[in-house]
Amino acid sequence: MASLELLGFGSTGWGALLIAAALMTLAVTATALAIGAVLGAIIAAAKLSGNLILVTLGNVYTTVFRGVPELLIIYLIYFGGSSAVTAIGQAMGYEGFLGLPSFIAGALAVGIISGAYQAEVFRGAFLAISKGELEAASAIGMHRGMRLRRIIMPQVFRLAIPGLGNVWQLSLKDSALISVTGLAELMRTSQVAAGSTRQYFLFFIAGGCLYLLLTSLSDRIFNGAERRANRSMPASAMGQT
Amino acid sequence: MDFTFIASTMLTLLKAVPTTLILFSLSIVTGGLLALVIVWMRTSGNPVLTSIAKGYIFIFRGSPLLIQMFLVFYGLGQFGFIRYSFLWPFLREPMVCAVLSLALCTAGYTAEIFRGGIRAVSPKEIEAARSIGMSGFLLVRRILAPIAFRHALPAYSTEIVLMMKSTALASLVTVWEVTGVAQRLISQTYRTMEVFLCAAIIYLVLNFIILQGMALLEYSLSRHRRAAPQALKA
Amino acid sequence: APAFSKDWTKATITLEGAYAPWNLTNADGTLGGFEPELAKVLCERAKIECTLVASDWDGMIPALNAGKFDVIMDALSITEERKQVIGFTIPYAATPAAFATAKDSPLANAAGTGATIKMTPGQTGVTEIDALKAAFKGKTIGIQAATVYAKFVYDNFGDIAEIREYKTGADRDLDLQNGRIDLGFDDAVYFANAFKAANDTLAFTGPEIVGSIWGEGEGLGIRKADTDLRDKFNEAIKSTLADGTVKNLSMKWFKVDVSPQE
Amino acid sequence: MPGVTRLSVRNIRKSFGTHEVLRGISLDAEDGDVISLLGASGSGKSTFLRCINMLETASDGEIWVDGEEIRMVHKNGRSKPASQKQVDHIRSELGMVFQSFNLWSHMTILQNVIEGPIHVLKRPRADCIAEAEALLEKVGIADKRHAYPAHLSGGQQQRAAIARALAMKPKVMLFDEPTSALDPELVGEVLRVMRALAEEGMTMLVVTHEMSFARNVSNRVVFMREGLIESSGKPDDMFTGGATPAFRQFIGHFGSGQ
Amino acid sequence: MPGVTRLSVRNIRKSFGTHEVLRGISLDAEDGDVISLLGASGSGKSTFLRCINMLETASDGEIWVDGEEIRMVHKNGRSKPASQKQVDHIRSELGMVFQSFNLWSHMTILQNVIEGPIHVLKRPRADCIAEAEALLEKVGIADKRHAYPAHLSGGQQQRAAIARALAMKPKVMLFDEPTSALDPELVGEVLRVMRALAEEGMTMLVVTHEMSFARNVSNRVVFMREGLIESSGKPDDMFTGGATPAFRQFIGHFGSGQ
Ligand SMILES: Nc1ncnc2c1ncn2[C@@H]1O[C@H](COP(=O)(O)OP(=O)(O)OP(=O)(O)O)[C@@H](O)[C@H]1O
Ligand SMILES: Nc1ncnc2c1ncn2[C@@H]1O[C@H](COP(=O)(O)OP(=O)(O)OP(=O)(O)O)[C@@H](O)[C@H]1O
Ligand SMILES: [Mg+2]
Ligand SMILES: [Mg+2]
Repeated sequence: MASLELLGFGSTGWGALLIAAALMTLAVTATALAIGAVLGAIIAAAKLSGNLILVTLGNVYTTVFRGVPELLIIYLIYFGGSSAVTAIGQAMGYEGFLGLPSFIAGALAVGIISGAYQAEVFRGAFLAISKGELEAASAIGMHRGMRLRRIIMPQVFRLAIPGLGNVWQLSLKDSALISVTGLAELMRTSQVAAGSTRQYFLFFIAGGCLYLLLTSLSDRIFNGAERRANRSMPASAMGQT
Repeated sequence: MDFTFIASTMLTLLKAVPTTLILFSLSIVTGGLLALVIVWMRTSGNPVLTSIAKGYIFIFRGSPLLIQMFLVFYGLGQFGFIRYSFLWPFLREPMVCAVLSLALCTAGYTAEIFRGGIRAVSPKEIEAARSIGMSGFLLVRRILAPIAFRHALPAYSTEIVLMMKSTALASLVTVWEVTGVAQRLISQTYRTMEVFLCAAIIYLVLNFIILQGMALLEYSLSRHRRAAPQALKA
Repeated sequence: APAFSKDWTKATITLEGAYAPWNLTNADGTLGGFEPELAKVLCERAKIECTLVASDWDGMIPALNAGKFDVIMDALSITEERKQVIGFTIPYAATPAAFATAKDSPLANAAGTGATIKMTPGQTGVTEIDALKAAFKGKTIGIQAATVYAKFVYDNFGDIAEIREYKTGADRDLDLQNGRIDLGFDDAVYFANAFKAANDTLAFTGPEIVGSIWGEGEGLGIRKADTDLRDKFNEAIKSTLADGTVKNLSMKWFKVDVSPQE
Repeated sequence: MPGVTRLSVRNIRKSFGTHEVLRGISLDAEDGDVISLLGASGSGKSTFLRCINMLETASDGEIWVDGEEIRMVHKNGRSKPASQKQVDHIRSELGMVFQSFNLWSHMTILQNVIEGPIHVLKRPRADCIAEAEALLEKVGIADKRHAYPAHLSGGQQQRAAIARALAMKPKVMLFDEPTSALDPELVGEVLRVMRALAEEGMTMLVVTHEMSFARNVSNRVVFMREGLIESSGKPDDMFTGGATPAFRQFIGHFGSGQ
Repeated sequence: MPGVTRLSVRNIRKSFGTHEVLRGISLDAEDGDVISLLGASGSGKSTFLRCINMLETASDGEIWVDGEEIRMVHKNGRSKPASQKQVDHIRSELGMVFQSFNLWSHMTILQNVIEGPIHVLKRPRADCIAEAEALLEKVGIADKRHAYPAHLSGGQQQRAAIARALAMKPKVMLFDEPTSALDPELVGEVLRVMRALAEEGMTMLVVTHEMSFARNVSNRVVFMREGLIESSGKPDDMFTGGATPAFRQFIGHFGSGQ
């Protein structure tokens, strides 16, 4: 069949390009998630700090970056970031245009957005920790940082895994919007293949399947992590009579 | 800044707000109901229902909405048996297809969010309910759902805001909502930043209202958790 | 745009790489099609070392102005609106437009099919168009949003037919096959290629329309400030039009001649 | 109708993993019986109560409540109740006070108490509220009825849990250390309430470490040891003459301390 | 060094909303003092202990631990500790056993016990494990050391909580009903452990409903009523001659029941 040939690895097959694109999507999303984890932890800490200024700043961040369409943020960073870099370059005597590479611009944009979502996930997980256990930690003289590291973080991590799984999914799909920067990730490559061959269904379904493959890989990782983290919990009362 | 341009852009975009709101509210309601069914299947303990629910969640969470919408709108019509069935008069309508694919997608996410809320309910409180003879729907309605909903609320408000932004994709299927109109304006004027900024302000205001509403709901549902012990802060 | 004087020995040209047959991507990732081959000749004649990069259509014009590349070559019609933001070379192509419908539709072979008519901007009272109006009454016409063709359909058929706007021509073609709409209107060269992908279930109906109504044609997009670069390419385009290079490439890729007629 | 067997347990077994916590326990209780369940920490007392109202599924054995057997199905080596409806019905006749209270955190104390009568028993709201307030008065926390569980002291939570169970007017009550968080004065108060219930014919199974309760209020004492009933009998017999050496050691502190 | 004042509390007050739970409490405890804190449910005993180690911030009053005053700042009508560092330091010298145990759910029992010594006191891991195992042995749950809290019985959790507090070797221990979930045999065991600690000079403040403990182990009894110290004195005086009518009523059950 001609369509199978189009998906294959021969000279007329798009297989190799599509797989490279899926790996690019994976790389850009993983980078974005890491950036977002750092930002998210900081913002969550600010929102929980009780300090009016920090709380307000945290709220502004999460409201803006969750409330504004992702595409606009990607545009702002891709174009705005380039102007900034060029301006810095000129100040240092370099003549000409300095671009923010599309991988970095894309990962940064998706990372900033994912940070807003991760902040909410972390905050929710923190609030779900038993107050009594925090008190027990205070009572033996654990200071703030240690309480965070020894009692809060392990439990936040456990309680946050399902939420982080969701954020990963979101970032995976936000990464599709980076196609406007010309980065050859999965969505753009599917569209290019569809436009070049005019086989729209074939390539959109192939692209969709590759996204599902990435999802099932990451689901496996998140499920494993969740099982490991939940071994201290009693069997949920849900399934029983 | 060209204020007359911004003002006229704003006016054009505001005219598309009702379309966005219709898409949004219809798909949230439909998707929410569908999510309840899926969560019920997912937690039923019946292996067949559970795998169907898992498969559903996997597919609709796992692939981009853009592709889903494309396949629903342009793909279904490729099948003769659909094109000549009683469904076609509905599926022929772009608005129906847009709401359908938005709802199918959000149902997958919402189901996972609700399930997370259910898992956060203390097993001890469920036991207490079972011990007085509650089970099934009564247990869900009186104990499980209120506590789980309270737990799920932050994640759910996130999902609602995401849906608001996802409506932007509906222009792919010829439903011209705010983002679609903005993109059309851009391809007429090429003033990307100005037009997008106007659109951003509209979404920001809509989402701000939603988030405030959800925060209010969250506050009113957490009376039992307020006045937390001070050790939290110290 | 960076305002440094440059002697233009090097330039970056962008195209989408997904708009066959104007430009497309081969399965090995290289770019091909009418425009990449023409670009090669133009650059040789202008003595510029060119790099071709693919980028997304949606961000192309702002990215040009942000300095990410120097030239857009992507079937870019020269229009008044675009002239506000970027500069253009003279056109290297100009294409006719026409209606398409399903082969088995009652609208197939409408009056004037096979003929060519010439129109100017704002022209009314054309007998062939009036005949189409009578035939298309109450039907649904699909167009690609924000194109010169969209404006034409609104101006001439807005009062008698329902008009539905699509983000891309390809989406519209699929709906034409699905039967959600009755007619499509677009660039005839584009359509000819689309029919093949649709297994020839679609066909032209009514006359081909040519002339200044579609503007000057397709040209290279270049930052307004870079007049010296524009001049170099203008010279190169003139020479490729004069010696028939454009015509040859056009016959190879489109099977018709799209060189702009005077 | 005295003499009617309200609760009958035959040869119950339960394991967690490889650890067999209950190793064959049988027990009968009639109308108005008050049975004290004594035993060392970890001997399986809580697990036994939880098996009776099916919060844990026993791996073997029979349970009869009010003459009705809880039907079980056995499949792939696991057991579960055959009919959820029957389980719900039986549970509404079995009251339970948990060792860790398990109040519903999203409801006030009053809401906790009226929840079951209104929604499980479908009784009129106004009646339920009136009765709940009387019950809260009886256990001394009427002034806290609009507070949430998290804002109560330990003893107040325990009394709320007792009121919640009593509001269901069950035929059989299962108490898991119902006075552990109470001061002596309140212990006396609660024991008085329980004695009155016994006189009205309620059957009670009480896990307790309160020897004075075992001796003075209950009419039978059951001593559990490592998942088995080591000995049982009338309180007077157990606490004086007929005790086994193990039981004597268990109550040693009580016997000598004061 | 007997006779050294380890803990000194001056005129502590605490309100929740409009409800004043502590209305001015003062107390001194020296090396080796074992003070029983008695009082009705809701009289403010837990709140008092929580104020001493700053889990609740008292609205008024002074707290001295080991000769050092916990410095407070008062701003906009709210008080808070001046130095978090000082609070952390003082807390590591104050052990606390909670009424509701509050074991860390993500750690095994052994991990719960060694957590403080290793990470707060920075002692060598191997030593901490050895000591923790000895402590768990002492309270009788050494076989459960690798289990998670959710898989333990009530009494086992309570003993783990006691071991966790003792592992910090604090100078002052605050116990909130440390034997409420224990059977008489274990109560005797735990009381023996506490008596030994007292002899080694540890200062203890024990909220309890166990009158035999108050009478036989402690060297002072403090009776709280509605947020105030109603009376206090040597156990023998309190339990025989010098008791106030309120205290007599409070222990009534204990006095007569057996
Ligand atoms: N977080 C809180 N918010 C509001 N009120 C509270 C809070 N914590 C305790 N209280 C109230 O303060 C009073 C004293 O509570 P506390 O826990 O100190 O009592 P207690 O003497 O320890 O009682 P018990 O013996 O029952 O444990 C009670 O009436 C209780 O309802
Ligand atoms: N969910 C569980 N998973 C594994 N082991 C468990 C679980 N629940 C209880 N156990 C174990 O079963 C044994 C009996 O527990 P149970 O709670 O019945 O004791 P108990 O007699 O009520 O003790 P206590 O007087 O301390 O409350 C204990 O050794 C306990 O560790
Ligand atoms: Mg127990
Ligand atoms: Mg207390």
